[in-house]
Amino acid sequence: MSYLVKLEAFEGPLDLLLHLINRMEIDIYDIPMAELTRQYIDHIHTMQVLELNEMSEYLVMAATLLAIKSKMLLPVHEEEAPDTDEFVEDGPDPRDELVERLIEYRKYKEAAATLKEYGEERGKSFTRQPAEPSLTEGTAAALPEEGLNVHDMIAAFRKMMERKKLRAPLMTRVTRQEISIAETMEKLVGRLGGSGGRAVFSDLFETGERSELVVTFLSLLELMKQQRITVEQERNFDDLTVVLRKEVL
Amino acid sequence: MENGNLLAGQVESLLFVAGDDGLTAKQLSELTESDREAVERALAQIDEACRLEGRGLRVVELAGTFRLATKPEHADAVRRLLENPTSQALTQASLEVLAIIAYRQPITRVEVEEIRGVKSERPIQTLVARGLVKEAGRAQGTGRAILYGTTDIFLDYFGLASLDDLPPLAGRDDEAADEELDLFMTSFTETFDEEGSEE
Amino acid sequence: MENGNLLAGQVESLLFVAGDDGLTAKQLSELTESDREAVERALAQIDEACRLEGRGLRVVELAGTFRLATKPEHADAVRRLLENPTSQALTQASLEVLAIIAYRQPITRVEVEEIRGVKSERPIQTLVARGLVKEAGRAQGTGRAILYGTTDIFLDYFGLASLDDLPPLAGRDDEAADEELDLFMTSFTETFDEEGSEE
Repeated sequence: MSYLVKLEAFEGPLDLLLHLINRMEIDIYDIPMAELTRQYIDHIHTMQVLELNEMSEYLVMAATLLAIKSKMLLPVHEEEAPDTDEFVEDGPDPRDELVERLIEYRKYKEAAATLKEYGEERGKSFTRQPAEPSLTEGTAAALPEEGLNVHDMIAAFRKMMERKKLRAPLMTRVTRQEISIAETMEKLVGRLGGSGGRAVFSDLFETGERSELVVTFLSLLELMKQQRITVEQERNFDDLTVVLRKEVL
Repeated sequence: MENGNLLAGQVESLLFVAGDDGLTAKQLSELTESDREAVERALAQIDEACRLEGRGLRVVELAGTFRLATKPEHADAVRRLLENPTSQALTQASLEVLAIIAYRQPITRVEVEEIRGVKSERPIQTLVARGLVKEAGRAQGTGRAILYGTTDIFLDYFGLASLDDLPPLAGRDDEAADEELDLFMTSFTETFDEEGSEE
Repeated sequence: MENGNLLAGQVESLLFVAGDDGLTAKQLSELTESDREAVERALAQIDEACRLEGRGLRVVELAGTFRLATKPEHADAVRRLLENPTSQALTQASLEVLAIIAYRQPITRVEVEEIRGVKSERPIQTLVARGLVKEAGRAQGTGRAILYGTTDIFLDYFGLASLDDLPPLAGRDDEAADEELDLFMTSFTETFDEEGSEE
């Protein structure tokens, strides 16, 4: 479990590299590639649990590190006919591009931290919803002919949700409507029976409210435990199908 | 009293945020963790300060709750704001109702009002008059309330090919929901494991 | 000036009614039928008066509009009032993506991913769903990838009057580095356009 927690602390290969560079206390402009590559690869070895998709990004970076490391091991070619002056151009440092990327990424990572602080400070000030125009006489709500889009609508909805939080009863514990698991289990069995013994998992959640979601989910787990239902899935990430076991019908 | 000023500031903040709902002296006292008398002194202090000509607000007490309201002498300016058709404030109610109907259709007026927490008859009328919303049948059960749904004009107005094109609403809660579910799963698996081991 | 006080009162009333929609100086000037300078003096006067300890409010400029808001020092009391006070925190991934979009807008998803070195589709979706980020046109060239930019909600969320208020990006980049970066970005985009055209 511990490495899982560690994993979530990184936002990708660049983040991991910055972490290692920081920990190794090395100059980002003069990275000891062999050591960094070793530590990086060590680290991703403990990350085997990652989704393949995410893992591939770490692996591509590992390959890049190895490529840079090997380029640096190659002897520098003497330029032929160095007629200009005695200094031989070494060519670009193979690390340059990586360093650029790291610095670029670090810039935004730091900006993200600053923004977070701004957000926290802003979060200490509260405004209020605009006064309800319906409270004043004779002001019918009118929609402008143009200039509104779906996002305005969603923004309105979001504002309302904020306001709803505000209007929630004060100082009284909201008594959550208890939906019993036993009841829900029977309801689910009934529903499955009514639809030929099968139903798509996600269809079993009716309102999408969190309490309903949790209770339905618990009930399904309990039904599985009691072996009254089974769950099928054709392929990874397909919708689950919940199947009522024949003997229960 | 130094504390008196701090308390008055807190009370003004609270009244401001509470808006039309207002707050009782008891609620204010709980929220500020101060005694009732101090709260009442703070209310009087705010009211007094509001009397200055440079202020636009006043404290009103209605049915035992205190709230901030605009001064009557500024009614003209306020009316201009509320009547101004380009003002966002005017469209807010209609947009809210429209969003609810769009995502939850078919839905009754009462259900819309439950979600919004305020009467919504007029916004619905406006939306119907505008052709953005239409009757979409009747609800089952007693009363057989009218169900509302969106129209093709709605899709056209918002440039949607179909209702499937509505952007997902859930987004905002996703992250918290995920976290909550994770917590829940952790405690659940523990319970489950314990139960399992008893067998 | 006597009128100044009256105007300040009107402006405070209007800001109160407008709530989190806020009002621009221009709107305030129209609504109060006063000139712009007078409105700005009134705003300053209100803000000044709000500094007293006995007051709970202040004037803030967010996303180009002026609003009344509670003082940060009363946050605790106000949070006790709000049922669900801690507004959903953004994840580190979302914050990073948001920072990149804020400073580099308009920018495509692929460019964001290039900077972060990881897929960023989900954080972008979350940010769009939360209204912090919106589509801001299409990139030129093959694919015509969506360009993303920040919204007024973004400015509000981080307490910014405008994008000019974004804190300067840290970093040693002088102009030379910028140029280098541009070159670097150009070659990237080229690579990507090639990749993109395969899709």
